[in-house]
Amino acid sequence: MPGDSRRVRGPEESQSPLLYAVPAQLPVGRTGRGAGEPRAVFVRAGLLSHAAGSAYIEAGGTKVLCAVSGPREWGGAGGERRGRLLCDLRWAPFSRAGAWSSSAASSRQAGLLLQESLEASLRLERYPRAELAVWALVLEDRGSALPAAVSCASLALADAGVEMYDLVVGAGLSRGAEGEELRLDPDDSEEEAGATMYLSLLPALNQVSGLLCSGEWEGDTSVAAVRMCMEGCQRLYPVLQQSLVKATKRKIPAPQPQSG
Amino acid sequence: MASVVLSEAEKVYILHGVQDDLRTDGRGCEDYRGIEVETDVVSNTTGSARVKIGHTDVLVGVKAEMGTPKLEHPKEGYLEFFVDCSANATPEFEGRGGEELGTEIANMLYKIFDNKSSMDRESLCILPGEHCWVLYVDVLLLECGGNLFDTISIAVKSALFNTRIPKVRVLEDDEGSKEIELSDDPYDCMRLNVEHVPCIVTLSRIGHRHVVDATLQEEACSLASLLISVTSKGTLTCMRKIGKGSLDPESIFEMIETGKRVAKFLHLSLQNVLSQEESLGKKRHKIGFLR
Amino acid sequence: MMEVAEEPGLREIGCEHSLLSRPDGSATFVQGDTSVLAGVYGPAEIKVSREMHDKATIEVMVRPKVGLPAIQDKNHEQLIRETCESVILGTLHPRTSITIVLQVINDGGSILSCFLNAACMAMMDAGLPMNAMFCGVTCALDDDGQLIIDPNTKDQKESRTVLTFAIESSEKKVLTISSRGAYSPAEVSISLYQSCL
Amino acid sequence: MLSVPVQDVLGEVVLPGDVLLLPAQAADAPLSLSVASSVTKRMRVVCGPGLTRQGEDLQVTKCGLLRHREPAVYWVDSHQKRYVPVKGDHVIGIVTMKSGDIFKLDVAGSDQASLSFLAFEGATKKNRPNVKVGDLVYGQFIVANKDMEPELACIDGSGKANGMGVIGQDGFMFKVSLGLVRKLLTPQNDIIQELMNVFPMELVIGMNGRIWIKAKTIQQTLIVANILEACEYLTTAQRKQVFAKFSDNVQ
Amino acid sequence: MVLMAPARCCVPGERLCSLEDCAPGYGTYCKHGYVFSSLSGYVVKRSDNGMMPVISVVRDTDSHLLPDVGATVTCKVMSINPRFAKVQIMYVGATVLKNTFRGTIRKEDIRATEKDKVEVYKSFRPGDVVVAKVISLGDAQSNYLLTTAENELGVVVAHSEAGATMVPISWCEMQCPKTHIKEPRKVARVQPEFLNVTT
Amino acid sequence: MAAGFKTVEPLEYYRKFLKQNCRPDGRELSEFRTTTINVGSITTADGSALVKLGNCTVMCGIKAEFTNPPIDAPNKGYIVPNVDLTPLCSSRFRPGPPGEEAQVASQFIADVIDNSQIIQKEDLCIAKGKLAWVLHCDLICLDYDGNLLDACVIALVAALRNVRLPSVQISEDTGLAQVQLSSKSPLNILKSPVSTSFAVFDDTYIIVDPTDEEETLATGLLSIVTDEDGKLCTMRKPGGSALSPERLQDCISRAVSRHKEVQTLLDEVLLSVKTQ
Repeated sequence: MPGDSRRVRGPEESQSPLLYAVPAQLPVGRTGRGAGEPRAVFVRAGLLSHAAGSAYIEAGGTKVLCAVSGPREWGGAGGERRGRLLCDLRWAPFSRAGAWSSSAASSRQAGLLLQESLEASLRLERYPRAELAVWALVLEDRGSALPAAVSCASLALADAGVEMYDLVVGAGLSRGAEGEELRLDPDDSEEEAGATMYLSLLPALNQVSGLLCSGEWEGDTSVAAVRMCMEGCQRLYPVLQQSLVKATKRKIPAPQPQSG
Repeated sequence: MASVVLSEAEKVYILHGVQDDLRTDGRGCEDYRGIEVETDVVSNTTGSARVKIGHTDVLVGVKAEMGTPKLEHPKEGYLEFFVDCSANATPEFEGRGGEELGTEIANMLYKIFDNKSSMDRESLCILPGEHCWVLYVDVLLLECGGNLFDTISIAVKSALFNTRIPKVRVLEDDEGSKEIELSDDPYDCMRLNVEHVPCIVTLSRIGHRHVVDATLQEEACSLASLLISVTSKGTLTCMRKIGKGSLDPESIFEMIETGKRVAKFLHLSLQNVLSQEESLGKKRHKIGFLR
Repeated sequence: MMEVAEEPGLREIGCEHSLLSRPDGSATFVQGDTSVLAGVYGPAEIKVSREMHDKATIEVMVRPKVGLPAIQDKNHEQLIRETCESVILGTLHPRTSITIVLQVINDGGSILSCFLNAACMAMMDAGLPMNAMFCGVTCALDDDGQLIIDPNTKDQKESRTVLTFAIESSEKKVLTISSRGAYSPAEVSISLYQSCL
Repeated sequence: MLSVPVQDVLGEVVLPGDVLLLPAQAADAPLSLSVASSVTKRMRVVCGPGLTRQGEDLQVTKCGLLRHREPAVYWVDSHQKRYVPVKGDHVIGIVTMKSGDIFKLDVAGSDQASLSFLAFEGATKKNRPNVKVGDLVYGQFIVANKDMEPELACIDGSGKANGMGVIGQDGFMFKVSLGLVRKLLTPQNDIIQELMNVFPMELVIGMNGRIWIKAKTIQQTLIVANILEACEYLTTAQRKQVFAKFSDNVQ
Repeated sequence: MVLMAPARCCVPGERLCSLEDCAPGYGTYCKHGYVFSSLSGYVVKRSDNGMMPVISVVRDTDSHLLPDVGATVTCKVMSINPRFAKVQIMYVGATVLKNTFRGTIRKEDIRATEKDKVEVYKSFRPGDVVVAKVISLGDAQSNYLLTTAENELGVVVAHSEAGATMVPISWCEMQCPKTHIKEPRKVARVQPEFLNVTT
Repeated sequence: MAAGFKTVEPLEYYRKFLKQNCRPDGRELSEFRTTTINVGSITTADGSALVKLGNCTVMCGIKAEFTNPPIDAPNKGYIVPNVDLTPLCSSRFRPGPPGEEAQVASQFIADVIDNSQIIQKEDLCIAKGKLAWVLHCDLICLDYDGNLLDACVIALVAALRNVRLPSVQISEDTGLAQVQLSSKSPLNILKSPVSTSFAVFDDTYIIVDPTDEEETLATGLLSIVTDEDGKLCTMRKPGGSALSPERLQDCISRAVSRHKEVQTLLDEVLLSVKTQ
């Protein structure tokens, strides 16, 4: 693997001690929050000094940091008038409870999902022949990292002063293997258990920009799940707005009311 | 997806056509193009199928090999998917071009099979923890005419239907070491139950309505489309929105309804085509080009 | 105080100029049984993406004797590149590239100082404008403080510390330092003084 | 700081980093050094290739032999293979590209030189010189400094070619080090004379280390090429001996 | 030009007002008859001489992140050749650009008078700081096309061979204070507010 | 127009400040930026630490795993450091495999670990020749603002002291490991090295803890790593303007004094984590 020759050499393969855990770790149920209750969220925008825009989100144990490098020059294949969005979503090697993995491959696919969710909200035609790059890093994955990354990336884009139709808010839910109860904002043990659904929404325009669900969905439980996800997004929206307003006030001095 | 560049006028033309439920090739919004399914086209595979929908042409080969079960599921076999977008589909897939689309489709296939009901994996297990059957599903994309996901999922289902895995007996000789004995009669083989294998239905949104089985031109003027994988019983095993645009919730619910309805009908017709071809047995005449 | 052993025996040093025809400057440098071959191309054509408008872009490539270049080679490349950049007058040849290729013939200890000396000789052979010369010196301190100049691989393994200096010819100041092992500040000045002799 | 007065190191090998103290000129003569070799009424020290100015003294930047020429011109004669274009140098260029009204030439430097089609003797808009890609052109640099792309011309100030232009076809061109070319082109050097009377031939020497030779037969051309390449390391005595050996077996 | 409401901070997607009240300005878009904000910044409502007030969202002084056609840009000359000079655009108007963009000044765009007798070497040298105006975004492979064909455009800061900052003495020459050598440049007639940059 | 002058003539701008022995952000030449350390923030890692040196932010996460020990040293475990410089922290880095600066930083950290003997590799061995720990130490730079090496070394030491490893026994019959996740024990940290970086400005001024701008404008960089008993573990000066031995000595003395500052800060933070 070429990567190896450019990193400090370690042992060929190594297993996570959790596989040999005695007594086996029992998956702890959802403690202390209702089915429809999302986890406590901490959001902060404009925290990195060098990036054009940046944002950091903590949903329960999941921590995601995102940076945007502002409209850059891009060759522009052919007479492409619209700007281009480039997304990269990466998991830190220590972010998952299981094995250590410097997994570069899965990040390309995750970046694709993130791009599809964000592209709908950006006014790319205002940036002809330029390229916007979003770099997201999951520091700790305690469940539903993808929706947290979507919200964090959209906040970072707004903080960078990119023209957007609306912020994009992400939410996820999971359903126990056999139980019918839908649980909003699942943590990592609930995520593996059964079916999961992730949705990203443009709250002001009420448009769904990203949707991904796996596992079995009987009858119209999928419709109920979509509605529940949209509610989750609407609940998170004011938190994002407030943190963005605070960041904008801190970053940009209010224009003095000029007279005449 | 392989894309074709349309001028604005052509897009508006298609848009208005779809508005009053009439598409450029005369189909309604929920009709499929002519689907040709043919199984057992490649000799040295355990199961193979070729499916052609309009101009889209896909060939799937399944190879069953003996492997060790995964650590997390010792009592089950598993499937491995590999999608190869060969350059003769479109020049775009030259070199590494087709790789990204290939991995995207492969991930989608992993997702739709990633549940209990769609595929009975326990039957693939020979010896829990030691030996199991691994089905390597190789998808080869011969021509791109739009609506890749549906074609590939139908081809995979037909190939799995056509798969014949030789029966295996485990002999316990004296000092306890297990020995696997393959039956020599070529016809004594195990068939997979594909009844619950899901198929993907792609609904592309054009203007205010959505269409099924979009051609390349229709895909070019659709900003967003919804992929739904539905089993014959109507349970939805995976759903994903792809494309640059966004969808409003109501149209998503409509699309799910249409998707399920179309899928039920698709499963029925596919099932009886396969069983009809199976019943012909030896004397069916081969139309595939590979003969 | 640490006293210095008898005259620290330097391994015999050999150097040969312009032995390769293709590069603009080439030299091989031998220290005991460590020998390195260096080739210099420059000032030559450069890709627009890497060109600097006010000075030459210097690039160093270290090729180990066997196998792919590893991280330690990349570390040496940076040390050598920065050392060369500080002596070469790059402003005289803006928007050009100067490439220095170092091939390890045999590594018998103190490889970094051999790299530095070979690079300096090859640059001189290529006639690149420089405002000073530099020479690489490696010295090792074993457990009881004995100082060995230009140690071979055996000395290096046994010794507690290995320090490599690049010392500039005009004012005998230190250009580059790279060290391995724990040592006290006093020992640094002793080894520095020794290597300047 | 190895600083040493200039006189006692003349003709010696100097290393980059050495600082040369200038002889104390008459106090009042302000020493303003300029790279351009223009001698005005006040005593000016001119430093050529291999030397740069550092405050009041000269600093050596290339290793080689320090040379001196009256009245106060110093330079270092160093061994170099890579040619750096200097204005006024005569060089041999290989035409690599023809684009619009200029030709691109490879002059073994860091970037390609350009040659306008009008820079030939008697060339006008309609009567263009027939220069094909791959031809050898002997020309002079009219623009050459570190900021600009070098420009060649095949006519001198008065519009005459005097020897410049496209070189004939079937000669042989080879590359030697710049030091040897300078040695051959020094006026009091007799290597060329001796060679001429041994083998009558056409000879073009470019300052960028390229030499083109066309003797009567291919065999003689190759002999001359090898002799010239060997000249770099032969002492004058050995060279005389080699010439003697050839001159008798040719008659 | 009177600014009515004290500056209110808004977020992309926030509904500002309906189309009847005011026209959408910079940083806004309209949908279903309402004006929405497309930037996070301060709402500024300007109504000039009683006409429909124009509502726009402003981030900092003039926050265009891309050099657009007609903008005055300041750039550094990277390389020159007989046909054009390649520059790196550092900032647009007064705002510093986070990432630099590549630009080209063609020979015929250097000077308004006697276009064909202009010499690129006599106008710019690598390392000079030049004020220019964007004339086009350029097509696929070439980058922004700039021009210095006005008196206020041209070289603002230049270094001489000796490295000192040169003083402009005429519209086509600059002199080095140390070696008194005159070097030909296409000099910009310096506006008063730019003057302190050169000291 | 000061901002304009800063981008047009950065070196001139800096020289004006250095003449008065201060820097644009108000610090003296030998003053460090405010250093904040946060330990144990990542629960999925066995040990983690976040260090902010002014704006330069580095997160170190350590994950311990099982592996069989190397053949040539059956009683030793592994410690594998890796520095990641992604485009997230600064737009000068390209996505893809580690670039030159990331590799050089990784090599520097690996040298610091070997030279300063932070931990004995023998402590990482569980069963001689059969099973050993491998500590994957991943240092990810979140915000690049100069002086990456100092921040990385502090982050590594803080994370190592925060590591809690579960106790492991090899069961005789199955020969497999048994891991008690409940009883966790810290690593035995012998030394805690601290790195100090200097930047040299046109051979005259030497400033401590350079920011990103100062690093690009400096004509030479020097990094010195010292440990508790004043010994120097690693010294690295990649070329640049030459330093006389005397100036080198006062850099070393500044490094020793810096070591005390960081040592007290680290002990405070670790104490506050234990008391929670």
